[in-house]
Amino acid sequence: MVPTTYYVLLSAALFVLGVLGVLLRRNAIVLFMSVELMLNAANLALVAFARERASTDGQVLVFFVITVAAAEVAVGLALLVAIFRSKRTTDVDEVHALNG
Amino acid sequence: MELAIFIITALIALVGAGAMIMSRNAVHSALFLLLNFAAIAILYLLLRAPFLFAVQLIVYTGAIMVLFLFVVMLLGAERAEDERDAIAWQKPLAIGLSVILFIEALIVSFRNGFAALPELSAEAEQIGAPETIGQVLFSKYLLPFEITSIILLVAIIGVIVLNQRRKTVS
Amino acid sequence: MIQPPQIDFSVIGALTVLCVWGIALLLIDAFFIAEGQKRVTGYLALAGLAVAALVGLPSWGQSSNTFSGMVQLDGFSQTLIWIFLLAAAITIVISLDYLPRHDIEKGEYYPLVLFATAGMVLLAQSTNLIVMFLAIELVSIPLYILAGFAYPRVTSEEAAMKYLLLGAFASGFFVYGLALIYGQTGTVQLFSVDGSDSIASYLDRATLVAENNVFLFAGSALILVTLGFKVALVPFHNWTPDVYEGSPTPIAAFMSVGTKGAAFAALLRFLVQALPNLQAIWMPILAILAALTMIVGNIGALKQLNVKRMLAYSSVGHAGYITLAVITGTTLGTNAFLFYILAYTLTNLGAFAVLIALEKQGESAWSLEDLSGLWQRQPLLAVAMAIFMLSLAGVPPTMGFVGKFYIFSAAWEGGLVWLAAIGVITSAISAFFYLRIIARMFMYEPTRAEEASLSRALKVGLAVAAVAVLLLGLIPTPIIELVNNSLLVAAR
Amino acid sequence: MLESVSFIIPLLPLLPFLGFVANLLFIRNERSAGLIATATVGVSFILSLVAFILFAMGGGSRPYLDLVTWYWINTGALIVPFGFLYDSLSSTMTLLVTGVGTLIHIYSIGYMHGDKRPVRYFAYLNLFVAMMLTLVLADNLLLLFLGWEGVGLCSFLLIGHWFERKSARAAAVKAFVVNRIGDAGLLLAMMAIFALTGSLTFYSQTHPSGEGVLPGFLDSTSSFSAIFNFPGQPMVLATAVTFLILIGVTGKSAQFPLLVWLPDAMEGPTPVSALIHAATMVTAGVYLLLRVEPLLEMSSGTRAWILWIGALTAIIGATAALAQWDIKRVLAYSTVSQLGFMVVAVGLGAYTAALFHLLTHGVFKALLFLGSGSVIHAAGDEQDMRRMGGLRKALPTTFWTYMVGALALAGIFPLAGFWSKDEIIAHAFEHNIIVFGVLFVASILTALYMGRQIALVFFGEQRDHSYHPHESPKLMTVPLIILAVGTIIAGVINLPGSHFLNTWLQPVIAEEAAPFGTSEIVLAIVTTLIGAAAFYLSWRFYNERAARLRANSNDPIYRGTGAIWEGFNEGWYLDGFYKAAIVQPFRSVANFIAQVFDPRGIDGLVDGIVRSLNGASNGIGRIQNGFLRTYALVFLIGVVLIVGYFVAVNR
Repeated sequence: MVPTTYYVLLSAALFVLGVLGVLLRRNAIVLFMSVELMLNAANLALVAFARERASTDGQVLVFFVITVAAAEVAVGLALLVAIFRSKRTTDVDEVHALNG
Repeated sequence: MELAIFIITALIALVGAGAMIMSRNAVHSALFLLLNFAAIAILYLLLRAPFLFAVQLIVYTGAIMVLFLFVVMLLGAERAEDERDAIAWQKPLAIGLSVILFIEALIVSFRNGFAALPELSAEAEQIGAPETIGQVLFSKYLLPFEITSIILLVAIIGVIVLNQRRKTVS
Repeated sequence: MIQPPQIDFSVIGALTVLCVWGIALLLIDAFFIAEGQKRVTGYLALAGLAVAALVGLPSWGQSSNTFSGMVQLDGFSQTLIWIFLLAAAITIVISLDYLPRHDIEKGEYYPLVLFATAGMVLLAQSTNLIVMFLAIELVSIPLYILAGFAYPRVTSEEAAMKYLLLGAFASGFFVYGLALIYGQTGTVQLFSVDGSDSIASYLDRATLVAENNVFLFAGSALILVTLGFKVALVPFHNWTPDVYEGSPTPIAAFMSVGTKGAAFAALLRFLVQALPNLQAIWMPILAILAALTMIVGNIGALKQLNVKRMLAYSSVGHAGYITLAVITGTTLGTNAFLFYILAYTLTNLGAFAVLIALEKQGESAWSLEDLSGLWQRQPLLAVAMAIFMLSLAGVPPTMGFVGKFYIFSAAWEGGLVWLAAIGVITSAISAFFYLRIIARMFMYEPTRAEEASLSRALKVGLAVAAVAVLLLGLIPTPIIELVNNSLLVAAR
Repeated sequence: MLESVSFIIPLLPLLPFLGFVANLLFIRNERSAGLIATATVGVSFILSLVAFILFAMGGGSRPYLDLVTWYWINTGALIVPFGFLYDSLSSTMTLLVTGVGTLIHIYSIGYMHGDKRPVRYFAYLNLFVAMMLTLVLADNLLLLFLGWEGVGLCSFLLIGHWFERKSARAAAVKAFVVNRIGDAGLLLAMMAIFALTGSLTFYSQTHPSGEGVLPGFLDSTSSFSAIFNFPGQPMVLATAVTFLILIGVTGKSAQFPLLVWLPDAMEGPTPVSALIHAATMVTAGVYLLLRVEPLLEMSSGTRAWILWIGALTAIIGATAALAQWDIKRVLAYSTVSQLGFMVVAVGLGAYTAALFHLLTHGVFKALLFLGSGSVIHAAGDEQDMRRMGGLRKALPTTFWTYMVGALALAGIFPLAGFWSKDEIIAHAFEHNIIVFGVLFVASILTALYMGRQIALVFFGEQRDHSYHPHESPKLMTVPLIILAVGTIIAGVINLPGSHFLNTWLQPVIAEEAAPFGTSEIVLAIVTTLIGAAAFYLSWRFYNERAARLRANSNDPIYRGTGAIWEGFNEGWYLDGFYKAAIVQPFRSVANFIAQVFDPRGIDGLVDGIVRSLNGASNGIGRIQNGFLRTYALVFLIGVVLIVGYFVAVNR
């Protein structure tokens, strides 16, 4: 069997890539994708741990996380569409009227 | 054998993720992310989570990614990002910090060790079966389950509210 | 077959009422309440809040849990529930005028406030990390939407987007932390009364510094990070000023007290119920964060000429003070925490309400200039605002002073003398920018001539809040007795 | 006696407070505002007199009376009554506050006639008296702190009363902020006392449960003494606590280094200066020191600090007063100096002398301020002494009463100031010869600047004819006369040999009566003679040269002293020092922190680094802040640090 730590390492790598995406990309939609990547990475770790412990709990937790992710994406994309309508852009860098 | 599958799938996942954050075109990003999600779904199978495998494919690749693509197309946001980065100084810092974060993850992992797992008993193989999950979901995790329904409801209202605007002159 | 769990509805009474009433209100609003009559929805929402407050009365003083111990009702959470319901009620009252005046009146507003309140209630009660996660989302998602409610003001959308993206980013860390903790301990339950698996019981067994606890440590760090984001601890604070400024003012007020209080409650539960054995480890780092938060919040507020932003920075500073109470981990600290949350809720909502009273049709009134000579224009508003500012600055005999004294004493008693000293000193500095507002109101000639007329509801609400801040500062004993009885069921 | 009518004690602060509420809510015209304000304080004065007499008649049956109206805070661990302590110390203070307060209220009716906002003025003044009475009557530190902050707030509001002047607003804010710095010290002291003893009440009283006692931290049996007298405990705790209290005192009583706000506070109306910035509020610090005298007795370290801070303040104030042109600023610095005298007395352990001087100073300094108000009134709101002169003819009553006050301040026999100041100097002579020297010089300077002021204001010819001086109305002169009479006779309360005050205070401050022997008599004669001589010489010197003074001319001694005179004029440059040493660095630190933690700052910082590294600034330029991604970056810094910390500790 593949050791759990391998999965954790993989999930950590994916998680960090997600973080990097949030920090580097300017397209709000891609930013969202990066957040989804982070959540998926965490899910992978959860499932791996569930396998290690031979317990269902971890998998159920993943189920909840996926649901919440879907909800967040729905609201987020709706907001993006709204912003696009008024500002004609999906570039997060162009939205910085609030500062100081 | 399992290790080989793991390595190949992991590489696909990593490549998908890396290409997702690097590609200039949002549509490409979405497709690479799709690749990544599919790879993760396969890993779920390896990890004895058939139910999650299905959910991952249906919800993520089926619904969420379609939503992403839909919005990208709708907004015409697939065009490449402007080359000029207003806060370009942030890039090296961001990469540096991410590397540190990953090093921390490495430290954590190595300190935890790489003990191989014992094979699961036949009974334990059932941890990810839809039936088992359903049982746990509706008994122990009933409250969280109900809360997710409220969250989804709120999200639906949100989508409507945010985009149903009265025609007011600004 | 599936065994339906035993459910004790008295534990989740308020939560149930809020969710059910929220859903019902959505339907009522959609089918029975005409455009332009949406105020009625607001009143109905108020009624729901009242019912939610009442259902808590019979079980006051008991502590019990349900859903496999995932939610806990104890004096601590019940007190907080009442505070959140009060905050939501005040928010709705100040929204009644605000929404039509800015032409953003929509019926969904009020149910969304109810859902967010339900999330706060759940957050204060949750003794399980996954419930905590869902509760955070249940608080946040309605607030993301509400923050973006003030269309066509573009800054409102900007606020919503910043809040949403950063909130989702923070959630990612929470989930990863949850995964790591699950990996280490096999459970996400903070503690359990019946002796089943929990993080606390794991820590009781584990050798604390053994290498194999590294997942738990890293996971706890990530959870702290996310909760720190929600309560706006430095360096996770910089969304606060932007989001508060951009959001509709009642929502900014609601976030500044409700989200903060609920997330602090979760933080307190996580630290005191799940990780009491690690106090020696989390105390120093949180103490540093608290110190930074007090310093950055108060110094950041110094240069703000925009009152709304000033209040945002001030809320960062106050998060630092509250952290002080949280990390002492003592009963005195918990009591001080509850008292302070109530004091801060009344005071801050009041201050925001004054800003709302000054806003006219589609206009903001957030600059210091707008407050000039308020005493001549609206004596009631000026006096109320002065009381709120004095309370925020911690001048006796306001509630803010009693709360601060309570917290600093708890910190001093808990051995955090240097932190108490920083708290007292930053609080002395804070006098400068709170006083500046008082000086503006009483020592300048008015620059604005015409006035927005105040509705009766707003007037009464303001007067009540101001009198309460003053009176409960002079006679705080009933509140103190309430919080003294609000025992937090501790891990052991 | 007093026990049976003890309800009048809470009435003392309550009446002015009701006056405040009435004025705030219901009164809209000047006349009734003044009447109500004066009436409430006046009745309060009569009641204090009654209480005082009853208390004195009660004799030694009880050393103090503690009246709890309700329990302010009752957490089980911390019990703070909203209670009033009436003992010989607070009874004396009450008389001063209400007595002088009443006179100043009467005077204000005349002085503030025609003011733009008289109702506000009287409301604030009433609130001030209520807060001051709360301060002196509080039976615990927390309630005292309520009054302490309250008087600060009223002072802020009253200094800024004429807010059309920008300087008035600035002075108001400055006073409050400087006071808050001191208050932080007092707050910390309270926390320390609570943490150490579990109590904030001064003396033990009945426990709220009705059984047992609520300990007081000043009781000789309190756990505080136990802690501090713990064998081998080197007084560190006592020194720390009392030093924190001292910080509070330096703020409120305008001691070095926090004295800078008091001269600026003269922007307020003159009666305010008389009441708040001379007679009552600024003496609160001295009162507090007297109140916690048992604690001070435990720490010789803090007493030394008190001694030297007081001495330094006395000399700074006296020299600065010498070099002012503004009639009120002379008096303000003089107040600083005299407060220094009182603080020195506390440092010497001469508590009775400190209170004695506090009382007499309260009377004659109020007199002087009110007199200066009368002068300013007569001179068409002119405050520059260079443009006065010869006013004794037009203002006979003001002149004579002012003369009495000035001579009392200069310490001339047999006026009140002579007795009280002499007692402090005698103590200094006995205990610390250097401090004695400082005080001696300061008291000579006192005579000099008062002689100078009298000469410049009242003698010679009127140098500026843009105004026509006239004597003030009766409402203003009568208080002056009463205060002048008080100044003449107030010395009797603690004449050497009789020691009435000393005996009166015995229950609170068990202190040996001041020695009274030949050497003291000689010292008294010497100081009064030198003081009188200095006063006369200064008067003559300035009287001769006053005629040549013009609006912008320098002081006659300027040529000889130059920079020193400038230094005195600027109050030893303390303000400039603060600006350079604290405000500016603080501002830069604040900016720096704001920049580091605010997105633009990271830009700036990194921007700077990048620039200095490769000199390639193209593409970066001036960058706007508000970037979401930068927030995420800062967030990540936090994550990396906190996770790093947690991983690091787990080994």
